[in-house]
Amino acid sequence: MKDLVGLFPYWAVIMLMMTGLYIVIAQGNLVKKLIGLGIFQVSVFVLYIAVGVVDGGTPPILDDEFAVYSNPLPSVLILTAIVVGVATLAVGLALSVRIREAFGTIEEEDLLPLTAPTHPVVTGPEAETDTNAGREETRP
Amino acid sequence: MESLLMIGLLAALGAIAITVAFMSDLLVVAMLSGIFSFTCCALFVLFDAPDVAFTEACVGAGVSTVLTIAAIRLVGRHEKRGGRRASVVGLVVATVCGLALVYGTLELPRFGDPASPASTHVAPHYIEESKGEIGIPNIVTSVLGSYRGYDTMGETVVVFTAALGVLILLGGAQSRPLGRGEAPARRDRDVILRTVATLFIPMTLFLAPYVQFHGAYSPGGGFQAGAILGGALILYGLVFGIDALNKMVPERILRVIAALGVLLYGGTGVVTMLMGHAFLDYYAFGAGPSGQAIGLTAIELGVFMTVTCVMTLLFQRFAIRGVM
Amino acid sequence: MTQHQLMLAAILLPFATALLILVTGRWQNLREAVTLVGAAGLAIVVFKLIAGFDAAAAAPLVLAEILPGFKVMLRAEPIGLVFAGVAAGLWGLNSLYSIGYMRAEHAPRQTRFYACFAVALGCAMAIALSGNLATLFVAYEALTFATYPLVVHWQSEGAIQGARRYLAYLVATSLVPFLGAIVWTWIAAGTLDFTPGGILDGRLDDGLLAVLLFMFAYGVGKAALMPLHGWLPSAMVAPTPVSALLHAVAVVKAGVFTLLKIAVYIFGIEVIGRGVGDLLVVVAAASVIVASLMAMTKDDLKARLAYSTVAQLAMVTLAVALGEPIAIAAGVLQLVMHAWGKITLFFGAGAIQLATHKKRLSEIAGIGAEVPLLMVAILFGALSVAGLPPFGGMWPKFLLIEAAVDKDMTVLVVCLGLSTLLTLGYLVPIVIQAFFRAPHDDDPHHLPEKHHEEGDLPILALIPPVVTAAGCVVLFVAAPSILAFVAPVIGLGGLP
Amino acid sequence: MILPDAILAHAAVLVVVLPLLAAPIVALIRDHRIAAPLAILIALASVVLALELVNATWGGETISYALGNWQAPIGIEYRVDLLSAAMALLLTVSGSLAALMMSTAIAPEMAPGDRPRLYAALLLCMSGLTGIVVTGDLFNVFVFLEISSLATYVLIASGSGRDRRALTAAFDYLILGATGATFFVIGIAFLYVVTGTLNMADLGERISDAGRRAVIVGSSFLFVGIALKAAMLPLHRWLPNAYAYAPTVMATFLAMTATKVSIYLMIRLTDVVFHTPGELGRVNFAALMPPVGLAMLVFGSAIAVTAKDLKRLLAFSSIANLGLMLVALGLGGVAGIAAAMINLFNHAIIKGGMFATATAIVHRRGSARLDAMAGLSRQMPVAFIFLVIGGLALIGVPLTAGFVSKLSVVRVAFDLGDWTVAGGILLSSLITVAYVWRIFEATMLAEPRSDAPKGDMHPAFWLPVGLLGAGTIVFGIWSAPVIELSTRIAHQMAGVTP
Repeated sequence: MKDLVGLFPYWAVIMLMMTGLYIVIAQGNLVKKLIGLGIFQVSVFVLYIAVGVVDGGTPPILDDEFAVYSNPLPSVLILTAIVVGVATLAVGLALSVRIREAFGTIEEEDLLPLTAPTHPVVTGPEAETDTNAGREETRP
Repeated sequence: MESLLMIGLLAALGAIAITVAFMSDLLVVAMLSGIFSFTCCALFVLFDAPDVAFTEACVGAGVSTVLTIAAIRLVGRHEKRGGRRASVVGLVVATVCGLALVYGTLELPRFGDPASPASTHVAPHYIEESKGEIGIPNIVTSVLGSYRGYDTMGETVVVFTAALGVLILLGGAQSRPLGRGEAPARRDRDVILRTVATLFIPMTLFLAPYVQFHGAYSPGGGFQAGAILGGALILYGLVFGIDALNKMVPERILRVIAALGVLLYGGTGVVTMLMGHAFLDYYAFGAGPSGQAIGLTAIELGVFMTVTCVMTLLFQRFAIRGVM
Repeated sequence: MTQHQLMLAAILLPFATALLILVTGRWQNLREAVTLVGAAGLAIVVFKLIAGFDAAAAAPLVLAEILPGFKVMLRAEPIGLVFAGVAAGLWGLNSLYSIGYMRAEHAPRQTRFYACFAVALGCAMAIALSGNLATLFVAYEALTFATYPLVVHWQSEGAIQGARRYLAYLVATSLVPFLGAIVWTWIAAGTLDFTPGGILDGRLDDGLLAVLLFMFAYGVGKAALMPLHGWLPSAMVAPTPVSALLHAVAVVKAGVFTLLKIAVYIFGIEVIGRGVGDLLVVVAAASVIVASLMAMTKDDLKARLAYSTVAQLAMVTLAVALGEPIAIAAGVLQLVMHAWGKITLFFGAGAIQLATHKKRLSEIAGIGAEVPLLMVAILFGALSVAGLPPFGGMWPKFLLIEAAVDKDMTVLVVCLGLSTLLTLGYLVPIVIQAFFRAPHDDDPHHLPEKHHEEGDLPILALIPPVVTAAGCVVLFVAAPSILAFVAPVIGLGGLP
Repeated sequence: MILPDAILAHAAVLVVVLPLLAAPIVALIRDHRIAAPLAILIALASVVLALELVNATWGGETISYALGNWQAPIGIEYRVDLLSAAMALLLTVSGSLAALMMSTAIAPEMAPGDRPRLYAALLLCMSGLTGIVVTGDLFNVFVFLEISSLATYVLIASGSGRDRRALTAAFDYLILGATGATFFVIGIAFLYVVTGTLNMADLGERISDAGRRAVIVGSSFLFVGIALKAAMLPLHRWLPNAYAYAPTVMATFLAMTATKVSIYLMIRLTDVVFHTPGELGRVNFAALMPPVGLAMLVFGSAIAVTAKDLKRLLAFSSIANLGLMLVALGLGGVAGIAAAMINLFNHAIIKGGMFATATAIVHRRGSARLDAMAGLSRQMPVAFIFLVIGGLALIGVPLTAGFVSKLSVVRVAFDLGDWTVAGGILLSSLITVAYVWRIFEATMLAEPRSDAPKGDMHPAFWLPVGLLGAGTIVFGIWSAPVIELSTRIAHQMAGVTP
């Protein structure tokens, strides 16, 4: 039983991850998907960091006062992963901006008919602006 | 006490995540995801990972949120609800994955176990030997810059690739420059904002080099410093207008420095190679910690250059684009 | 030249001819001269191959190894040389006929036509000279694809559909049962080389061998064993010289030739004879009778001839399934005799169409007076195919009946007799209709003001059928020497 | 072979770092007429380095290169065996061929100022993929996976100059790719927790003492992450659109490389991390592969029959061919891995050749729609011949590389007595005939448009199309090089000396 309590942080993090994954799959708005992806990824980061924790340890910065340090490796990996995450986000956002300009919408539901293989070829970013759903809201 | 704090933070995170799923105002969602990141930062501090917390605060909570909001300005703020089928699929997939993960955790070492394989195999080498081999107290910096310096180079390239991608997608011939006066900053109002910013930006300018060079002793390093300086420049652009930012740091300069950062990092490796050592073996610059210090300084500078410029560049690209 | 060089020459010469045809395509006369020279050259090469054949010295020639153990390998052997001789001999005649026919029809895309024709011949040579099942399969597939442009030649909607069926049947059978059977054989026997006496004896039990034999019989779709014969009537959309190629020169012949090779060199004649082929005997015999009956119902001359081919070549499958040396001898002879007889009939049908624009049996009443020489040639061809003396076609029927008698298969003897009657029944009416019936006056295609004569017929479309008809008679005399040539490999003692 | 020893010693890292560091320089060059030759030169230099690696590992040697001179598992290790070297060769050659065609192919759809950045993205994609195949460190795989993925998203999206659907195709791939990468990271986390190491070889040794459940879950998540990138059914959704709407020259590169690297990862993880040949982890993923592979084979071919666009048709055909590789992999053993590798190399050549031809056709005629290709056999006879060669190879006609591929898998299946697999593969080639024939009928038999642009392939395509087309034929007749290479790789993977 004590062991199960010791696993609780992991389970909480798994809950968070799955909420993120749910948003990615279930939400139709492209930006919302990206945000869900962010939540998914950050939760994975938490899992990594949780793995590196050592009871009674301190942050892995050497000092004569301390003898027990938490594992530095997960921190390093996650530093990398955070940057990868923001890079993906930036490219994803740029893509959704272009999609909004080319199709007039970023809702998956509205995009489906416009992107079907049978839809005639439209070139260029501003070729079609017939779907103006939500156009007014674009000016904050 | 710490456990309680942890439980509280995790609960807050859960609440935020679920709220995100059900909100349809993207601006609110973006802010919530920023808050989510910040809360995670607190958790990272609690989990003895201040470096990660630092980076997440700068990059995850800061730059990401700004970029998201900048994009929302261009794509529209309100989401359309619907898609019942997708939510069922999502629920099923998420549940299956979640249960699989829970099953997998059942045999994991418990949280904080000092005898777990992760804490006893490779990590002890870093903790015990890095003082002698690298010569700096911050083990995370040692691992990041030297032991796994190649990963970090890859990471710098990832950042550069993102900039390249955004430049291709939102730049060049396809860009639609914003007309004058359309800039998001509104000079007539926001007196408080401008005043605060005027005070704040110089402070961050001081903070960045500190974080950069003190990274060996305390949390920090090239990524964090770059993100801070980039953040300062973004703040400048937000408050004083994108034109002012462009005037201060033209895009071409940013592009060149971003590329130079990558080249500085990789070049360090090439130099060590030319000196007859392995790629990124800083001992080429001198035996013991002195050689490592030279190498680490060089690559941290490279990271700093690339991250600063790319962060600014990314914001610039989104901000400069006119709304359809 | 050594045997090896001759074998390579026999395969490469048609390909070189095809290349030259493509290059000279712009000048019609030159292009056709190239075809004829290529055909003559091939005939000479194959003749030298046959003349210089020495069973003791026939070493294999390995060209490539596609997978370890899956070799492209050539080896001359009597049955293959007989097939090569038939194909090479008929190519020249067929080319002459093509020139007459295609010019008269003002057909488009003639360069592609002649080039593909030459490529098809090259593939047929490779099939004939293949030294193992792998090589045979490679060439067999190549032949399918090389003949596709010929079948689809007119590129009308009907031609495209027909060619699609042609391709679907042949590729489907070759890629699934045929290739499957080859790989199975490969795994079971450890080799694919054609070896006298077979390679499978003792490697698989007889039940599995029977299954394998069926996979081959239906995998070789070109043999057109019923019910997988549908491609042959579909392919009738092609120009007549192509039909002649399909039926007489290369394609169907390649199919039954493959079956003969498999029987002799993969299974071994005795292995099939001890019961492995019994079920196939039934299927093949049924195929003979049913296809003959269907031929009688067809009014379109070419369709009638197509079903006739299905029936006649099922006899080769029957010969294979009997697993008797005499039967195999009958199969080899049938390959030769049917080629000459059937090509005469196709040349004739095409020539009738050229001269009178008629292609149905019911339309040709009374044209015998207009084209007497042609109709006599057709009669010769018909009698040869039916198996009457003094035409070459008599031999295989005779030997096949003898084999059936040897095996005490009385029903089969009856079947074969019946088939001869049926053949007469569906081929002779062509001649009767032409000579002894008065033309219908209400025939919309009959143009009274224009009197048809053989003079209208291009001379190049008339000579080939006459020559092949004469050939049928010559073959009656020559058959024993062909038998003597192949006798050693099939274990046939003296001549019957 | 030809390089000085000083460079040879670093070849393993140079093959990745050279294009990686050249990319920023290429991106900075303003004049695309300088950037393009530079990119080509760098790609060709990488080919030379990869050749050296193949040469050095041919006899079964393994090159270990400690980056930063920190020995594994403390530091990151590059570990090059013949499999890695051969993959690196495939990747660099594909990159070079794409680079050769690129400047001509994208000229009509992209402003000159933007082109150098696209060349840089191609170099980054190539070096990212190469980084995956030479590294011996699991987390390093993730980092280079991300480099290549980000570059890929951009390469796909740059097709929006011709068709705006390239944007949504890229976005879909981004979401799926990032999710897959995150799954991969979760998998790494579990394996790391129970073994404490990220080095694959070290992981392989320590995994036997690790908790079974964690390993199962970890390897499953790794597998799902890889399967996503490999377009394994039912995670294939991104692939058809990505190939169909990406600029054709980029589709050429992706078809030759991207999914192949995922197949590589499956083989690598089977061998190094989990050490139980034929199984991925303790879960028997190998048993999963033949049915899934067969389903992909049938499904991909069947959808390809209905496609109205050559690129989309080829994309679905790629799914089918990936299925064939998975089947071979699932059959397992030395022969199975060898057959999978034969398929991998041959398919790269065949499909690369077809996509390269499609690039030339799109460049000349502006579209690869089947109904727009009427009369191609007369108007672009050379391109038509290469389409025929590629098409026949896809069917698996003898004397083409496709026959060698198919036969090698069928042979293994027969050897193992797996009749369903053998029959399934043979039957699926019938559907292949149907879709390949649609190309031929559209290009050869349909009535040509009178207004079709004149002229055959642009000279810039001669070399890539010619090389790949010749490879399709040559490796169909003289298959010894591919088979020898694949067999050596399989032996090395299984730890058997040939």
